[in-house]
Amino acid sequence: MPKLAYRDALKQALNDAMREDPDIFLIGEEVGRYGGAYGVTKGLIDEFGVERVLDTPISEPAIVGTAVGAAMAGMRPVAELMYVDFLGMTMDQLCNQAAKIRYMFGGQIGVPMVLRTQGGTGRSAGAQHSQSLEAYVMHTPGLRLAMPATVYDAYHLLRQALKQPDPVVFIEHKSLYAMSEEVDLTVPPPDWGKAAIRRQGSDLVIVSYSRQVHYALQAAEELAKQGIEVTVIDTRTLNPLDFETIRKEVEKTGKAMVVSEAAMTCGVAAELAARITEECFDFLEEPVVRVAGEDIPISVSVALEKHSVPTPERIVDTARKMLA
Amino acid sequence: MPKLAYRDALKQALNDAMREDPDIFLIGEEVGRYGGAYGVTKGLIDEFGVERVLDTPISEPAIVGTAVGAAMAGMRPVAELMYVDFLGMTMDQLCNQAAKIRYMFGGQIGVPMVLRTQGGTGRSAGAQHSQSLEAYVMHTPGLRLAMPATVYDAYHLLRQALKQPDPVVFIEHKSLYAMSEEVDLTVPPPDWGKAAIRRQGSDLVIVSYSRQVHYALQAAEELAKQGIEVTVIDTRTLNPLDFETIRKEVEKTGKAMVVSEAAMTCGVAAELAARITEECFDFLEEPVVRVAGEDIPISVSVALEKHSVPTPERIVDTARKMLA
Amino acid sequence: MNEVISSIEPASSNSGLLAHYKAMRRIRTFEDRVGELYLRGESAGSMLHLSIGEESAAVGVSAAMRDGDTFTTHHRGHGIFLARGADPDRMMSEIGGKASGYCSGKGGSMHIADMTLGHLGANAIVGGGIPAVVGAALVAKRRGKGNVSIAFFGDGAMQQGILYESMNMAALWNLPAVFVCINNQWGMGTRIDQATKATALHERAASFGLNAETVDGLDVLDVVDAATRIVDGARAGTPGFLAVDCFRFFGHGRKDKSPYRSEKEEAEGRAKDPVLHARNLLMDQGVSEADLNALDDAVSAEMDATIDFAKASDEPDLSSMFRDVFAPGEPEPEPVQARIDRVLARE
Amino acid sequence: MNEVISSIEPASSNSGLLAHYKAMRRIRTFEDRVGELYLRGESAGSMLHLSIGEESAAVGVSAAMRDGDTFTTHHRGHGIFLARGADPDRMMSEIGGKASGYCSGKGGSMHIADMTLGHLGANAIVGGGIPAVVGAALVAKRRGKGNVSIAFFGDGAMQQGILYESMNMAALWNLPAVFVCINNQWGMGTRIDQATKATALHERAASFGLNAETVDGLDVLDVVDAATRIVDGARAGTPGFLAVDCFRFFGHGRKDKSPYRSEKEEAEGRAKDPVLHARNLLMDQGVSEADLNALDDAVSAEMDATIDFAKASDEPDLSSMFRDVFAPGEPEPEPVQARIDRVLARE
Ligand SMILES: Cc1ncc(C[n+]2csc(CCOP(=O)(O)OP(=O)(O)O)c2C)c(N)n1
Ligand SMILES: Cc1ncc(C[n+]2csc(CCOP(=O)(O)OP(=O)(O)O)c2C)c(N)n1
Ligand SMILES: [Mg+2]
Ligand SMILES: [Mg+2]
Repeated sequence: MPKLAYRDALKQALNDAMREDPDIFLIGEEVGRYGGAYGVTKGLIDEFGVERVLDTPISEPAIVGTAVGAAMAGMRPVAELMYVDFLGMTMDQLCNQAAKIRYMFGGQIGVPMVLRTQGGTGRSAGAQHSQSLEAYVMHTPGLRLAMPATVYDAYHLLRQALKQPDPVVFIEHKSLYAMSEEVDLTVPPPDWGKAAIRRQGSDLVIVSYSRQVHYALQAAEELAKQGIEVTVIDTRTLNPLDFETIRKEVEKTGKAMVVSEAAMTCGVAAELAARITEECFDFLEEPVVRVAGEDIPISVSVALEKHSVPTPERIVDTARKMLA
Repeated sequence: MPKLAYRDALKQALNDAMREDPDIFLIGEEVGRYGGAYGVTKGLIDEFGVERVLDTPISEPAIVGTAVGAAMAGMRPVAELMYVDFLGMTMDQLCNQAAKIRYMFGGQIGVPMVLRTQGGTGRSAGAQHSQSLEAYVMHTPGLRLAMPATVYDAYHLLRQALKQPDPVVFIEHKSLYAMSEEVDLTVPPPDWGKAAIRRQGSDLVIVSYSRQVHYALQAAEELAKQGIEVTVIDTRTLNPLDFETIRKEVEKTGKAMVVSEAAMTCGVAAELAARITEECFDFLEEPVVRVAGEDIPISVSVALEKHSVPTPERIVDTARKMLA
Repeated sequence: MNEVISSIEPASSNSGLLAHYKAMRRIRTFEDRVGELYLRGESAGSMLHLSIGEESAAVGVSAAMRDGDTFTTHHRGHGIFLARGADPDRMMSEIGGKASGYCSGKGGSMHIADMTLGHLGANAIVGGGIPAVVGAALVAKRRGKGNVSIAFFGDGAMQQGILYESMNMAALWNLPAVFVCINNQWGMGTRIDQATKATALHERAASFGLNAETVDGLDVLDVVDAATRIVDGARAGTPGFLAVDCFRFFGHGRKDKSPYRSEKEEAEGRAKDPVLHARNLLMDQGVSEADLNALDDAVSAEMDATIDFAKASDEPDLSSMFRDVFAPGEPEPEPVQARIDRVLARE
Repeated sequence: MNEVISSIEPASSNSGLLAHYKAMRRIRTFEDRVGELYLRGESAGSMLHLSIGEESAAVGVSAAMRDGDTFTTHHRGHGIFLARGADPDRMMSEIGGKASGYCSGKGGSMHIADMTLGHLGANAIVGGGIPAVVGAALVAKRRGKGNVSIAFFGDGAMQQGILYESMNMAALWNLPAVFVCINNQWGMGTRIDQATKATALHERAASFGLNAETVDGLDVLDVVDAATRIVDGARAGTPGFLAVDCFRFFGHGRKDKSPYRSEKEEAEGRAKDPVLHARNLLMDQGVSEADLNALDDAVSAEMDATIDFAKASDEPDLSSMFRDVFAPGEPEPEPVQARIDRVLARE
């Protein structure tokens, strides 16, 4: 099977979708001539021209607002926010406009746009370029949220996002762009909103998404050597959230850990832990444990950055304590 | 004892603090001549002049950014955001700048500013003027968060916020401004960050804050008539969070409900429920139940608005089911 | 005369003054009625912003628009929507938070919209609706039907940064976008010269490369002329900006008594009445007062009926609460009550 | 000559060209060294933006500043900080993410700051540091010591709305604030004329009521003159804007090869070298090449030492990770590990 990089799978998805749907266009900073800060859109401007790949000024609020208007007017914009850290400049257009328009207007119209961005640590990019802000999005009614962990999902979740009738925030992980996997994109994808069980075990369930899924799988390998078998669930999307899959697995093992790179307090791990607890309470032998990002900004120092978010070692250590 | 309105207690706090500390100044839209959209700052411009009560253009991002710069330069700004719903325009300045400056700069300097704003439902103000966005703030490392429920706290929490070395987001509730209580402001306040036990019971603990504390107390009254005694905890601040008080009470009853007006998913209720569960797991006879806002935008329709957030009736009903 | 009275078609740039007068009168009367409804506490929403005094901006710019053009408005947009042909009954019931309203009672005065008329939505965020017209103009340009997209906003929004980002993009891409600032001199209690040193508003837009003008809103025909220049320029590929000078007759909200304005300023401001001005011009042109009274009465009757319609309409059904968060066919968000019941009914 | 060589005091507006030359040379050489450190993979941070080609902006504006003035910079701010008197050792070690750096290794190149020199901070958010100078200028005006606050940013930031909000407030309140746009013609792979139709950048600022000029950065003395006019105007209560035209010699980041620029443009751009230009002027004025070489060598030695200093410095201790989230004395955030252990050790 051919090897494909996460970065290239995303480009492939945009390429295929744009060929299928003439109303799809890209709009963002450096998405054209430069090819994207992380090279995801490289070459697409040659393929589709400046009419469908719009390089913009550095005006995040207006970029998102322009996408909202274009979506209402009948096209399907893919706006790119170079770093999810810039979300703070755009949250009025994203959360007060895009997310609420269908509802406020009584269902007259939707906003079928995709906001592509990337987050997470791993490049020593500092406090304003390394955050995991998915909780802001997950907390906002009206927004869909997808966070692919695999090359296959990078392609298929983006293709599916580009068919959604409502705004989708699509958050890639900067440390996964270079990851290559042998992948057959022709295998039909699971339905939009379905979680994936990446590994099946009997002792403990780990629920995660994005880059941390790989850390969980690395930890699972190590734990297996020590005789501990864990199930690893990749939620793939956080809205919709496939809770049924989580429930089934947790009810089997009675033990659950949630792993997220976002700051722990009021983060995605809090929601997953609260939800698992309220829905699976009688099955739980242990409290759901949150292995999440620290409640601190991310340092540019490589050493500090590494320890600001979950590591495979911490996942292993925590699992062993849970099963001690 | 004299009766005082929540709105006037806030004004009193600003007035007293400004007299004590010449470096405190107010900056925001309509805080001066108009006296504030909800009348909180009425008259302060006459008392302190245009030098210390700055009416601004409608430029939320720059208002918060100006406060950040003034705080770094040695003064203590109280910036006002007319509605917490406008946070989305200011989150870069609040979350990437104010919240991270001390850390990014290695502790060289802090940002001792207060961002006063108000949120919540109750005025049929629609989807963009009725939100409860405290979770965005609570999730952001580096920010303090206070949400007063009582007239006494409106005064004392604001006074304490104005003594903090770090940025404090101070969220009032639009439906509490007119609330009057008999209050003796000369009673010394509990330490900053301490929760208050508003009612002591033996059957169930309700943890809440802001307006929902009153709904919880109304519910407690009704429940008492039905022979159910509940403890009502008002966290008063969400950062710092006084978890020890919550722990002690929950361990006594083994049952806990969290009540928050914010949307349920990834909201403050999720954090409180997750935290209580992980810290008090062995004491819990029931899952912690979340009575929170619906995951929908708020309608202008009075009928729909009322049912978009917790009501005393729902709290009563839920408590009865928990104790059935 | 009669067909003018009966027609509620939007006036076009070559409609006569009489048609413009009627369009303005309908706005004035609608706002009077909704103001009464509000003062009687019968409208939903704690906020109601009337466009009385700004009728020439709504009607004058609307006259330069055509079918297929789109627009966004602000929190004071009733007049523009009416000028574009809105059904006042459904407006009134929406403002009343009733199910028969344009947005099924979910939006209200500040979130009213109608895709069939190109109304991409009012907005409760000052400046919030501005960038959407850049996107709509982008699409209009693609579709090649010669349509424009117009953002209406107040002088206060001139201090929102997103306006400059939006104008810059529109200029950069030669989009058929127009930015109309209805300068009623006030933003809540802040007079324009208390919000900026640069009160020649169009100069800012010009510095970004737009066709930019300021026009006095007293005479609706002047607004029609200026708007036609600016809008036609946008259709030809150069985005435009138009500031229409007028006066906010009432307070910021209907209950605001504007204590921050002097008697003198109030008097001078209200003297600049575009509706009265048009009426007088018509009489100078020989239209009889009787005819004008008849027209006014017909409009009053039409608008009185909107109140009855709104009152007779139902509140939205609670079952509609979880609808429209996502598209039809998508699962609705789970109600908190359902979650609680499932959690507690688990045994 | 020697005292000029040995001094690292910021050059003032009446320092001679030699002092300005030395200040620019120090920036050029520092950037060369940090670029090498980065290319060898020894600097922290995946991003490094060099100000080579922009030295006259940093030195020229700095010359118009005085003690007590404050400033914010952007992601390409090394030069400005050096011009204001930064210790290159502590800069280099901060960029290397070392504990001995200005920000204890937490900030790096894009978040370097030094309150003792009035540096309110570099910023990784384009435009993010602009409004802070409005606040700092507000305080400077209160304190009445005649100080100004200056925001340095690039041409790309001209398209960020917050700049216009900030300039408007500064003008409205007559603040001693200055907005300096270092127009190196490019924002990543976007040339200024691909980001806006309005390339006469100062006209936008003028339309908001600021004193506004554009100056060619080739000759540092021209920049000194223009900056002195603008900064002195701000001290007198009229905020100013200055665009300094220059060229970004390297890629956006040090590793970017700028494939989007033509050979011709690269060559023409690099021909506008303010350091070389000053050097030639000095020789025309009779300064011997030998003296200039001696000065250059002294600067090289100084900057070589910064690399050794950075290398010899330690990584920050992990114990510093939870420090500085809140003020000293406040409880630090609970580490996730501690929470987990407490939760699991409960029995
Ligand atoms: C982003 C934002 N800031 C502040 C407000 C509160 N507000 C509503 S209307 C208004 C004044 C707007 O003035 P202007 O733009 O001139 O419109 P006008 O009311 O005069 O029609 C303000 C400050 C808001 N709704 N949105
Ligand atoms: C808000 C924001 N948007 C985008 C970026 C990514 N980015 C970093 S630098 C840059 C170009 C800035 O150009 P300019 O302002 O001219 O500064 P220069 O790099 O030329 O010094 C961009 C787009 C960012 N850091 N912050
Ligand atoms: Mg106005
Ligand atoms: Mg540049």
